[in-house]
Amino acid sequence: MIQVIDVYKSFGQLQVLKGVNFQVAPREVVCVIGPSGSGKSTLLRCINQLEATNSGQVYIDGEELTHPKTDINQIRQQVGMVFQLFNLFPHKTTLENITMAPIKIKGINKADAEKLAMELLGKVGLTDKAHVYPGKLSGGQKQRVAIARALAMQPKVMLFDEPTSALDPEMVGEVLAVMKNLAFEGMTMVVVTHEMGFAREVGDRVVFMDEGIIVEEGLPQDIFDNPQNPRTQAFLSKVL
Amino acid sequence: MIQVIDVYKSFGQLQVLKGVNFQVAPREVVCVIGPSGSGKSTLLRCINQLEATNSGQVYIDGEELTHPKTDINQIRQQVGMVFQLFNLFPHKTTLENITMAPIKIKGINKADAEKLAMELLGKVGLTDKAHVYPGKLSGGQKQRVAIARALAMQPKVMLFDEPTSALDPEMVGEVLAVMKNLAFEGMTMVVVTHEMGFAREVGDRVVFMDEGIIVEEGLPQDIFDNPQNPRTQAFLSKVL
Amino acid sequence: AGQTGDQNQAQQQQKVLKIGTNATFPPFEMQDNNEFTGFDMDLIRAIGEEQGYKVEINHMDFKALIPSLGNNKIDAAIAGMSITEERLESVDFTDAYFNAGLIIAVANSNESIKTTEDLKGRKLAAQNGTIGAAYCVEVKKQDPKTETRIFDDIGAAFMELEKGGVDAVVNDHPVTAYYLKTTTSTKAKMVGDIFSADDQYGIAVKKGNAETLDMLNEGLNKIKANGKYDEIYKKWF
Amino acid sequence: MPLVEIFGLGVIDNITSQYGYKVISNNLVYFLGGAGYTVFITALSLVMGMILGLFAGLGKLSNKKILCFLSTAYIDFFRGTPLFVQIFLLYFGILPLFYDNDPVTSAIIALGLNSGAYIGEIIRSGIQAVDHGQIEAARSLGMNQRQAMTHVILPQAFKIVIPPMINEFIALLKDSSLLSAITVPELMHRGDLVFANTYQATWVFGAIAVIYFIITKIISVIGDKVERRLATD
Amino acid sequence: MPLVEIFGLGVIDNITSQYGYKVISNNLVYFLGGAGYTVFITALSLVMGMILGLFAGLGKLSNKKILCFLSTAYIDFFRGTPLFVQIFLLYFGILPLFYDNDPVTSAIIALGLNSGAYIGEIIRSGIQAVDHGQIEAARSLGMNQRQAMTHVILPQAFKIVIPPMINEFIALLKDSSLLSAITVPELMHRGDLVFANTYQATWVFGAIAVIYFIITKIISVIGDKVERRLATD
Ligand SMILES: Nc1ncnc2c1ncn2[C@@H]1O[C@H](COP(=O)(O)OP(=O)(O)OP(=O)(O)O)[C@@H](O)[C@H]1O
Ligand SMILES: Nc1ncnc2c1ncn2[C@@H]1O[C@H](COP(=O)(O)OP(=O)(O)OP(=O)(O)O)[C@@H](O)[C@H]1O
Ligand SMILES: [Mg+2]
Ligand SMILES: [Mg+2]
Repeated sequence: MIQVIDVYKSFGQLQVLKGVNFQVAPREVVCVIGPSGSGKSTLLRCINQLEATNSGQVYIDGEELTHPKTDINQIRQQVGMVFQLFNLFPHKTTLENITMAPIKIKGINKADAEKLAMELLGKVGLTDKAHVYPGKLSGGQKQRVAIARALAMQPKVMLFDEPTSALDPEMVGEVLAVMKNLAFEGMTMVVVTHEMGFAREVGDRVVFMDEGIIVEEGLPQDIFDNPQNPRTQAFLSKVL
Repeated sequence: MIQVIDVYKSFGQLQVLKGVNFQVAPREVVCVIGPSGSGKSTLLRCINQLEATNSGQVYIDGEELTHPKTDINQIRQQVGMVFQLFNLFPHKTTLENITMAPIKIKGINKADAEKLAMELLGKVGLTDKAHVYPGKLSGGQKQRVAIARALAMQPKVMLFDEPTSALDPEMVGEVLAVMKNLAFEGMTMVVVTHEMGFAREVGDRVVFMDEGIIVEEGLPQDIFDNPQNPRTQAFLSKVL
Repeated sequence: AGQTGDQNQAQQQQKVLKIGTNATFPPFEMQDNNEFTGFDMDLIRAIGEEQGYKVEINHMDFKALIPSLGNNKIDAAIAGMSITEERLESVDFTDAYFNAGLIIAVANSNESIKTTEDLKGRKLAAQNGTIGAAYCVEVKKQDPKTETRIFDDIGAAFMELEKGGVDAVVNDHPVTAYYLKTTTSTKAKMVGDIFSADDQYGIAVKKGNAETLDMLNEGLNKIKANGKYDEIYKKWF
Repeated sequence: MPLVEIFGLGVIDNITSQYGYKVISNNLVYFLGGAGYTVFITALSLVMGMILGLFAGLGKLSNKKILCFLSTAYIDFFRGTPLFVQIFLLYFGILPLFYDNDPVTSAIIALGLNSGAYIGEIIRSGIQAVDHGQIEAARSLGMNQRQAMTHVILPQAFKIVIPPMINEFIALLKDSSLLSAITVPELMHRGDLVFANTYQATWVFGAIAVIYFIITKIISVIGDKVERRLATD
Repeated sequence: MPLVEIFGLGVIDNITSQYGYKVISNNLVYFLGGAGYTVFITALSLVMGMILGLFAGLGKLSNKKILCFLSTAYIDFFRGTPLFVQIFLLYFGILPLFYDNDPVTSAIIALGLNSGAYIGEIIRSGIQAVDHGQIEAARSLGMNQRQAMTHVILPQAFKIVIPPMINEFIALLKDSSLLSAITVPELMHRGDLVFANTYQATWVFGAIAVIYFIITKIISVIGDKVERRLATD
């Protein structure tokens, strides 16, 4: 589904990704963990080309995103992304947040878009908040709307960048529950997270990044209970 | 040490504290938990009168802070406070952050203030960062400097408002370690926190707040393992 | 309906003479009840009438008059403009239509300035672009201790005199006289004789615009000959 | 405050204050008519400035080098020279090349071009003030640059831009007093004329100041209301 | 661009361009001297404006009602009326009550008072832009309001305030051209004088525009440098 081949990325002098290789199979849930600044967000942003790569290739469903002729906007429609700080559109209601892209980009008519949006709101448990502006929602509610917004484009892959780390603790659970559901329904997902419980329970595979490379990857129980690399061990000892 | 008697506080129409009663004995470590918006920060800020109370009294070491004649600046020197977002002074080095208040307020000479500051930096493990600006520190390092800054006024009480919730997970440990040390040295502390492990291990008492009142308080093991009030139970079930 | 059509036609056939002025120079040009009045205004209207033109007057900043001639926004400018050699490099002037001459104005209490000689080393005010201003600069050349303040309008120069900021205002005699006459409570007076009688006003046209220049000169001669000029002169002075 | 000054000055004018008072009362309607011109011209210029400013602001942020350069040059020139000189050069130099220009349309064009430069900067910084996460979210949904701009960034920049835009309106209104030079019959022009014929500087300019002050005050009060209303959604 | 305009206008002026050129070259030193006055007066006014602005800005934030009212009134009045009117009223009306005022000191006072109002707003919003957590941290250490202000808030507001302050400097520099009306020998006044003797409007005012543009450009380049240097610590 996703293939990341030997990707390099630097910001000015700072080398952030130093040759990352990485595959995700259809319906697979991959959790990416690692210390702050290790390049997790950058990797995710390279996958949907929000950040242009310096070298290397990224394929999604066989199409090369890094090819100059690729219509990147077309492909991004198939890749949903959920951000740490939600990034809901504050000037639009919940419903409008969800229907905007389908209407404006896909040209779906408003009624159909709203029908789909209400279904998705049902899925994330927020049907009653359809006509509320984001400013009135709690953090957990915002993130659930953000997930619904991404799903409204009916993506093949979902990318999550620390979707719960800006949330108050009592709201983490509600967002993780939505994500777990999504995984069980068979969505292909890449999740950067610090929620080790979620990674262990829901992840098919865990990837540990440090200093711009993938240091270790494997089944959750292998990584958590029996990390091989000393850097992985050091990180997990601080976090668990 | 601290007595909070029947404190009410509202912001405009919004009643945030609705009659809070609360004591802290010398050398006691009290952890305050509760859902977002329940008034935990407001309570802490009323204790050192960063927020004026509407009614009720606050005493520290027998002095009534809520009395109009009290020199509040005098008393605040004896009450250290640590914020969620660190609030270091970005235009000053680490050392200057720590020495500023002792020099400017207490009139201590610079050399003595710096000697004390270096001791405190040693205590929080950051001697090598003395001449660095906050912008160059990691979150965990910033918070440790903030603790040292508060300690430099040699307070009798320390108030912590979610000191680790803005930190990357691998940095939480280093800050909690410093706090734990402080507790063992006998500092009187009030800690608003979502780190239940810390509350259980270090707290002498846990206070659960919800909707502007103290719903339940007791020994950590009692609260965590055997909460009496249904609201406490609901909250803990989400968070633990 | 036919009648109004004829009228329109008649108006269109009458040639229009677009005149620019700066109506801040009484009694030559000023504004009264939203009408432009003054010696210059009456004069140019009389010339226009004589020569079969409908005169259209536009007030503008003094600075704007010459560029307005330059790009034909106006056909001629009449604004108490003194004819000087330097200016003749940029515009053409008609024959002189008024011989102004300068006069000194001082505060009522001032007894020390009586003649032009007494101006040296004093603080002097004048209006920019007038012969008075040129004279002040000349005095300053003779005695560098002299201070000159050249204002955009003559009104400001008189106010400077009244507030005691300068010792004297050097200005065209008719303008100063008119000022002292109309503002009865003023603290100022005229001293000495009229001097620099070679200060002559002309009507400016775009350099090289001989057609308009000749037409204006012709009109000026006609009204001087038929007594119209004297009539206007008497009305204002 | 202005009243006190007028009073203080009336004494200095050394003229019976009755005369000054009469000058003002005789000319009040005339002045208010001038104020009408002032507001009318300023408002039209502002509209033109907004359109130009939108292009200039977007141009300065564009990654097309040439657009960015042109926008920057435009903004720099009009912000870097005195408005009076711009009015003068446009009225006499540039505009006559294009049409038989009259004072009022020239005034609107000159003030429009000038305010366009300032509004360009306002819009640029308004756009940059919108959280970067917003454009990322829009792009990640598959919107192209233009769609993200029109549906997500500009509507949010709009709110941010309201207060500096009101300031610009007020600044422009006051700056329109410079149009006096090219015979636009606005408030200051009429003040100049009345002053020149009455020598009542304090009364005339005092009254003019009061009128400007009232207009600017009205604009800023309305501006505050608009701002508050927008803030609530 | 200005050169092109001068050229374009030179043609329209219908004057041999040689004469215009001679006027400029003969007066260039005189103009540059005027530019010296312009910069000098603007700089002194800015210093005065900063002092006044600091008081007005702090005053507007003060919880003493009277201070707040006075500061607001001062700021509103000077921002709400055209500078030209202020210059005129101060020069002829107010200042003569206090001393035998001359054009240059009056100019500095007038521009200083005017820029003080603008700088007051800049400082107020600069102070409000400092993160509220900073004052809380300072107060929680036991600093009183004044200590928190001087040691914590103002040093940080200072940086925030630099870019709008540079804009104000440039605006003030251009506005100083209005001082021509009270015979301050600055750039615009000298332009006016040379123009009145030669009637070479386009050449004279074109040259003046170029000189203003160069000065403002220099200030904004220096400003950018200062800003960048401060940003690095
Ligand atoms: N747009 C950018 N410009 C410059 N540097 C950047 C940019 N984005 C990220 N970086 C730098 O790249 C490095 C990796 O950043 P990245 O956000 O990928 O880390 P991360 O693993 O997601 O960390 P975190 O857990 O804190 O989110 C960091 O040092 C960061 O400062
Ligand atoms: N300065 C203020 N003005 C108005 N409302 C405020 C202010 N400070 C806090 N509040 C409101 O008071 C309520 C309680 O806030 P408080 O910060 O004490 O909650 P909390 O328990 O600390 O929550 P959290 O866990 O999110 O920090 C919230 O609804 C908040 O919006
Ligand atoms: Mg990240
Ligand atoms: Mg809180």
